Amino acid sequence: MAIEAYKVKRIFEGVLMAAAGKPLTVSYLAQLLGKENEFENKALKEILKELSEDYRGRGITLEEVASGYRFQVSVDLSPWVGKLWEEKPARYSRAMMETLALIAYRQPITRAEIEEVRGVAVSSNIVRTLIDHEWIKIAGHKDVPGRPALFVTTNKFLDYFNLKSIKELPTLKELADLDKAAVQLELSLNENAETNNQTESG
Amino acid sequence: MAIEAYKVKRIFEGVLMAAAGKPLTVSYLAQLLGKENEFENKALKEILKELSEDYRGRGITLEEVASGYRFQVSVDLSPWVGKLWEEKPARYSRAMMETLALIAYRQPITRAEIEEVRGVAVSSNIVRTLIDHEWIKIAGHKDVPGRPALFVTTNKFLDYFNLKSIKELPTLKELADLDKAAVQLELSLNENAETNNQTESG
Amino acid sequence: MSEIDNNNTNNYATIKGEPVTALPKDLYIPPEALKVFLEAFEGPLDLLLYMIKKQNLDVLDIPIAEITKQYMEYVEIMKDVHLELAAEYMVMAVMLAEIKSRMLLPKPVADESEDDPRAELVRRLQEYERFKQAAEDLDKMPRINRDIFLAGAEMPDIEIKKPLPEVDIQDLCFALKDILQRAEMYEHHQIEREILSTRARMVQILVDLPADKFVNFEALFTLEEGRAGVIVTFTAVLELIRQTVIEMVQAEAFGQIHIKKIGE
Repeated sequence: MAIEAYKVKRIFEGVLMAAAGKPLTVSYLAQLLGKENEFENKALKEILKELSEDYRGRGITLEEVASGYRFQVSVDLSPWVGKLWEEKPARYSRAMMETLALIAYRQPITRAEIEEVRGVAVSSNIVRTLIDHEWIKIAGHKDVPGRPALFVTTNKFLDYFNLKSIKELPTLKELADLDKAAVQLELSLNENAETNNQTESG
Repeated sequence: MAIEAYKVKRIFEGVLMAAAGKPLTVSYLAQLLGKENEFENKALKEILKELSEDYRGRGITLEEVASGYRFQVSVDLSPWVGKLWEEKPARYSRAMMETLALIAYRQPITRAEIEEVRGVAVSSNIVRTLIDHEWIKIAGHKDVPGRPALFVTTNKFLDYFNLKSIKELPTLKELADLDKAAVQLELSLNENAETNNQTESG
Repeated sequence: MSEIDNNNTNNYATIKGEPVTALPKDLYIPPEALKVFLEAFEGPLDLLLYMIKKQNLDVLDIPIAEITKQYMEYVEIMKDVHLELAAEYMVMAVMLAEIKSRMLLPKPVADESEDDPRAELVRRLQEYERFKQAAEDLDKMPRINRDIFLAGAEMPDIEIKKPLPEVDIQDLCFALKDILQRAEMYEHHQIEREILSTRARMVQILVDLPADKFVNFEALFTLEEGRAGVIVTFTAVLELIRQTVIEMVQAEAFGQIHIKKIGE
C-alpha cells in the first residue's frame, strides 16, 4: 500500500512520540515506511519541517539533534516539568567536566594529553563514567609508544546537550595573543631581570 | 505569579508529554500549578478537553484512563510504531548453520549423530533456538538405548527457503563432493570402530 | 596581620625554619573549612590561577619569586592538614623554583632569542584557564532532564514481531560441506597421531575433573581431535560411569549435561 504524504506526517508524529525522546534519523524513518513507500529524503525533511511548524507556540517542539529528530518539551516550560521529577538532576564534578570539555574541544585526544593541560592525573573513574554514559568512546589508538587510546565524543553526548554537531559548541575563549605576549615578555624581561634581582635579594 | 488559562493548556501539554504516557490525574496537575494558581477542577477539565480536541486527527490523542490523563499514539498507527521495536534479524552462528544443515540433509537425525559428524557437542541453546524458530521439530525417538529424539525440518523451514519439499534442497556440484566425503566418512567410521576396539583392549 | 588568632598554638607549617602561625594573607578562611577549601583545587595549575586572580596579577607578567613563596605556603599547609598531596603539586614546586633560579641568572648579551623562563608556565596557565572556562560553560549548557525534557506518548498495544534470521539456502549447503571437510581433515591428521587410548583418556579425565564440582560434559571434548577423539572421550566417560567413578546429571531434556567425580 502506497501512502500519501499527509499520512506520512501522522505516522512520523506517532512514531516520534512512541520513541519518547530517542532521536530517529530521516533514513530510519524512511526505512520504517517500507520499500513500497519510497520518498526522497528531501520530501521527508519537508514533511518533518511541516510537522515542526504545526507545533509552533505549543507545549512541545520537534528538534533535530546529532542522532536525529525528537520531540522535546518547550524550554520555557522546564520549571513546570522539572517538578514532575523528584530526583534532582545529576551534578558532575569539575574534574569530570574539565575532562569532558578537553575531549570535546581537542578530540581525538589521549589521556596523557588531557593530563598535560589539566596538570593532574585523570582518574580512571572519570573516564569510565564518561564511557558508561556513552558520552565518549575510544576511536582508535595513537601511533606512539604504548599506543594510548584516543578519545572522542559521541552523538549521545551531543544529544544530551541538545546539539546537532560539535561545531555548535561555544567557541573557546581566545588566548591573549601569545605573540603580543612574547613581545611584552621580551620587553619586561630586561626590566624584570633587574627587578627580580632586587626582589630576590630583598 | 498567576497564569492565564491559555498558558495552563501549554503547561499541561508539556507536562503530559514529559510524562511520556504515564497517566496524570487532574488533582496532580492542579497541584503542579502551585497554590498561587488556583483553578477549579471543572476549569482544568475544560482545558484538558480543549487540549484533547487540538489533537483530533493527529498522530497522538489525549485520553482519560483509570489513573488519569495521558497522551497515546493513535491506535491506527500501531503497524508503523510496532516496527520501532522490531529486532534486527539475527545472524546464525556457524555452529547453528552446521547443525541446521545436518538436520536438513540427514533427517531424521539424533543429536548424537550430529555431534558425531561435527566432532563437537551441540549446545542445547542451538537446538532450542531452532525449535523456537519452528525450523526443526522432534519427529519421534530412535529405538536405541536412551531413546534419543529424532530431529526433522518443518514446513516453516521449507516455506522460508521457498521449497516445496525437502527433495528440492540444492544439489549443487558441491553436493557430489559432499557425498564422496560422506562415503569416506562411512568407511573411516568402520575403521575407527576397530581402532577403538583395539585401543580398548590395549 | 591575619584574622586568625596568632596566639593559637596551632602552627600550620614550618617554612625556612620559621613556624607559620598565620595563613597566607588572602586566606580568610576558618581552619576547619581549610581542608574543604584546599580540596576544591583541581591541581597545581588551578591553585596558581587562583593565587594570580586573587591578587589581580597579570598572567603574562607573574612575579615569580612572590608566587613561588605563596605557592609553597599553600603546599606546606596542605601537607600539614594531612591532605593527600598529589605528586603534581611537588612537580609544580620544582618547576617554579627552576624558573625562579633561571630568572636570577644574568642574561647573556649574545643570546637575545632566549625565551622568558616563564613562557612555558604562562602558556600552561592560559591553556588550563581556557578549559576551566570551557568546562564551566559546558556545565551551564542546557542539558536533558535539567533544562530540557523529552516528550513522548504511550505506545498502542502492539504485537512485536521477532524476525527470523536471514539464512541463505546456499549457506546451508556450504555449512554442510564445511563440516564434512573438516571431519575429513581431522581424520587425516589422525593417522599421524598416536593412537588414542581410552584408558589413558579415562585417567586424563579423572585428573582434569575438579573434586566436588560439576563440569560441562562438552568441556571434555576437543574438536581438534576429530571424530575418533570424540569417540575415545565418550567411551572413556561411559566406562567411568559404569565403574561409578563419575556421575552424570542432566536437569532437563536437551539440557546441559554435567559430570562430577563421585566423592570418597
